Amino acid sequence: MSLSVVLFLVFAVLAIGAAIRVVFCHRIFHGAMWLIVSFFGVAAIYMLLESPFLAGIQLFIYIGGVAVLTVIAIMVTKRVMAPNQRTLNDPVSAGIVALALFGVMVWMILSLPLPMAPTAPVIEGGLELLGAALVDPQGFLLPFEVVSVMMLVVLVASLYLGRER
Amino acid sequence: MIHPYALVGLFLLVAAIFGVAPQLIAWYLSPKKPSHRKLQAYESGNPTFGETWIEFKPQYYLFGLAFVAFDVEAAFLFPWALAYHQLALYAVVEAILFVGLLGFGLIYVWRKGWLTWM
Amino acid sequence: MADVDVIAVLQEAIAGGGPLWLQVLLRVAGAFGMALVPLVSVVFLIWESRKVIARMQDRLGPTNAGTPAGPWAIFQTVADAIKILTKELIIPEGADKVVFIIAPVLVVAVAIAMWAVIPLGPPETGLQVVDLEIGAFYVVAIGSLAPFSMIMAGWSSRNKYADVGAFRAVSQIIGYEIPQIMSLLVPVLLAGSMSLQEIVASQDVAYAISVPLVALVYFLAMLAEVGKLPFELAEADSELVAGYFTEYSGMMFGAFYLGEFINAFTGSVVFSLLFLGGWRGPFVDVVPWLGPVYLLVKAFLVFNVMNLFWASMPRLRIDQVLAFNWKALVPMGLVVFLVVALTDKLMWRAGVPEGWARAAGLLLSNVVVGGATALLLVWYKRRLMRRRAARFAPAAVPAKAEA
Amino acid sequence: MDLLATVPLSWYLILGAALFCIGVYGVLANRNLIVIMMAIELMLNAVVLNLAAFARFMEPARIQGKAFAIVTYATAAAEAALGLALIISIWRTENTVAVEEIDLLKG
Repeated sequence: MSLSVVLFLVFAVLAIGAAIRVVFCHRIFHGAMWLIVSFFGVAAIYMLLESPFLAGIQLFIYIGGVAVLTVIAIMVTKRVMAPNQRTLNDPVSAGIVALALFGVMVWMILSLPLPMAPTAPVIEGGLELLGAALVDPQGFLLPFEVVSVMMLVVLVASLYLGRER
Repeated sequence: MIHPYALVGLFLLVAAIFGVAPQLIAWYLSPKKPSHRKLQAYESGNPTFGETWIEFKPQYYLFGLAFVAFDVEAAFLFPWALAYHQLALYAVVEAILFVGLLGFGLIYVWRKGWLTWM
Repeated sequence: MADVDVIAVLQEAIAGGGPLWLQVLLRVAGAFGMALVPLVSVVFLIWESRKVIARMQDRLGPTNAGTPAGPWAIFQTVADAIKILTKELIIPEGADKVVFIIAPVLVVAVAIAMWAVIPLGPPETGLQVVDLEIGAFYVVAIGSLAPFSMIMAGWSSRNKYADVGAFRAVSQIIGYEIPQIMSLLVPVLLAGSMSLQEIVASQDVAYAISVPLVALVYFLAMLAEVGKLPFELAEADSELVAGYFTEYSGMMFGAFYLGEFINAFTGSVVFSLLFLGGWRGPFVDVVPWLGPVYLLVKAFLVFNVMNLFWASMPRLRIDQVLAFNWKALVPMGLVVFLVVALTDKLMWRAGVPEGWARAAGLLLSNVVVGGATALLLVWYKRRLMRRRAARFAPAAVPAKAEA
Repeated sequence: MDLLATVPLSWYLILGAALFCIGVYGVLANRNLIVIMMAIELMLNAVVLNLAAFARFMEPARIQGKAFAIVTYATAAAEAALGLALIISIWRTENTVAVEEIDLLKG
């Protein structure tokens, strides 16, 4: 086995194991901590895919933003979920649905003719191209500005919902 | 030739070692004589009363929300700033629009007083 | 003869050839060496800042009274480190043990992890672990992990003071990340690269001279990020015991103390790299090994400006800290970022040559923005005073009752 | 040492599928709204992982995959922020974050 296969397996097991701990957590704060571990594992997978920018964004938006927000939400609503309360609703049928979905997905993935190795090496300066494409009217200008509108909505709406009354 | 990303991983490992090593040394060297009084929470000498995990004002949460909006904005500006030298003037105007919309939102919530600590 | 061979093989391995095990060994040694730089510097800087702050406050600071800590107690920090290693590690009864133990490990690891991309000297000295093409972004991304050690410490301690301290620290740190990133984007934009080595190389005119307002915003945000006074309210020893690490003792407490100083020093180094020209200085192109000296001297000066604040400022309240961020630094960061981007692009269109001419234009734009801000503040203060006067004047009392 | 002997694409996709299905399970089975939000984040993370893997394997010379990925990130962050804001405001009025106890629409 080459080093990249070993690293992939290590980080994949880390990400999946931590994700399982998230959905089965008894104490929700621990769930949030495992969520961060899972995100970190996926960030390492991005490094294996040779896109450090996505790994950085994973740390920056997911861990630094979303996970922090989740932890704050947990600490604000702390009292309502005592650690020994029942946390799952009907785990058996949900498990059957999830496993069936996973089976179908794996079957589809394995039946597709997918490449074993990348067709070409990553290009130098891909990030600069991305930056230029984001403001290019023929490229991703519309999504770029829509993201700005979306963030405006997030800022105003969420502060409206959470304001002191 | 070692891949540069492998070096980042190596350095993170070294950083983790530097984080763990002092604790291990201290654990080996330090005396271990726990007692009930010693293990109580330091809350000004009194035994802790009520629920220890107090709830916080949702106000703290508002600033977290505002942070996420600007966080995402900044993440988009990184590739833009990288490509800045090859961009024309209209691309800068687009970025001004991009940031300006969120700036407008900031001014709005400011005027509404939702950023004021109560 | 054998000696010559060893040197040749080593040189080959450094250049990226030769046997793999030797390369890996060299890289591991290099990583350990780089990680030791902040630790060794901090041992000196803790002593130095204690001494300097003591002098500012008309005290003597550590002296070698009774202990063999060297002249002027120069080995005081070493003695403290040895002492703290032998102190009992107390884990309180109610604590969540695993999280409680991970938090101090994480704080040191995150503080050191930033040093992977920091170039201590010019490329030919090789004093950098890896020149990542997203170096500046790496610093930001690793920095965004910092709140977690605080949350974990505060939550796991089962102590109200620790909880409150953690919450304050987190809302402060995540808020001040925004102006920090906005002002960090300006060097990235002007250099056209996120590699810290290239940002340093592009500073023919240090960015602190061409865009001083951005440097100011970055410095203030950094001050809050590392939790120095006047933004020290996460610890607030007079009201919250010690903030989020109240329950920690022995080396676990030491880890937080160490992490705080490493963060302050790393912040100074990054500030020097981004705005003060990093390792650049006279004669570096002749003697490349002068580079690290210049960088460390600059970082030392920045660190001492922080000490100046530390020794002389009172502590702000939480509402003041958050208001200063969201109502002053964030708008300022956004405006100055856009103004710099627009001015530079307009000058490029007008054909202003790179170098001093561009820098002068950017400086002018910064002065204009700074002046406008000052005028706005003066106008705002006048209006505030007028309103206050109107409210407290006797004639205004019926009007107030009416409203 | 063959560092660049890469892992086949299907492995990345199976990892993504696994994360997605764990997320689905979390959404279906959990009672706590905040855990449900975390499970949704896992699902979106799996989506971005798929996008990044396809971008690396199928068209490494272009940037479409990365552009899609970061827009998905923005969407995920927006979803998390608004969702958690809703949860907080529900918690303020109902004082619960358990899904079956929230019955505001029953009237």
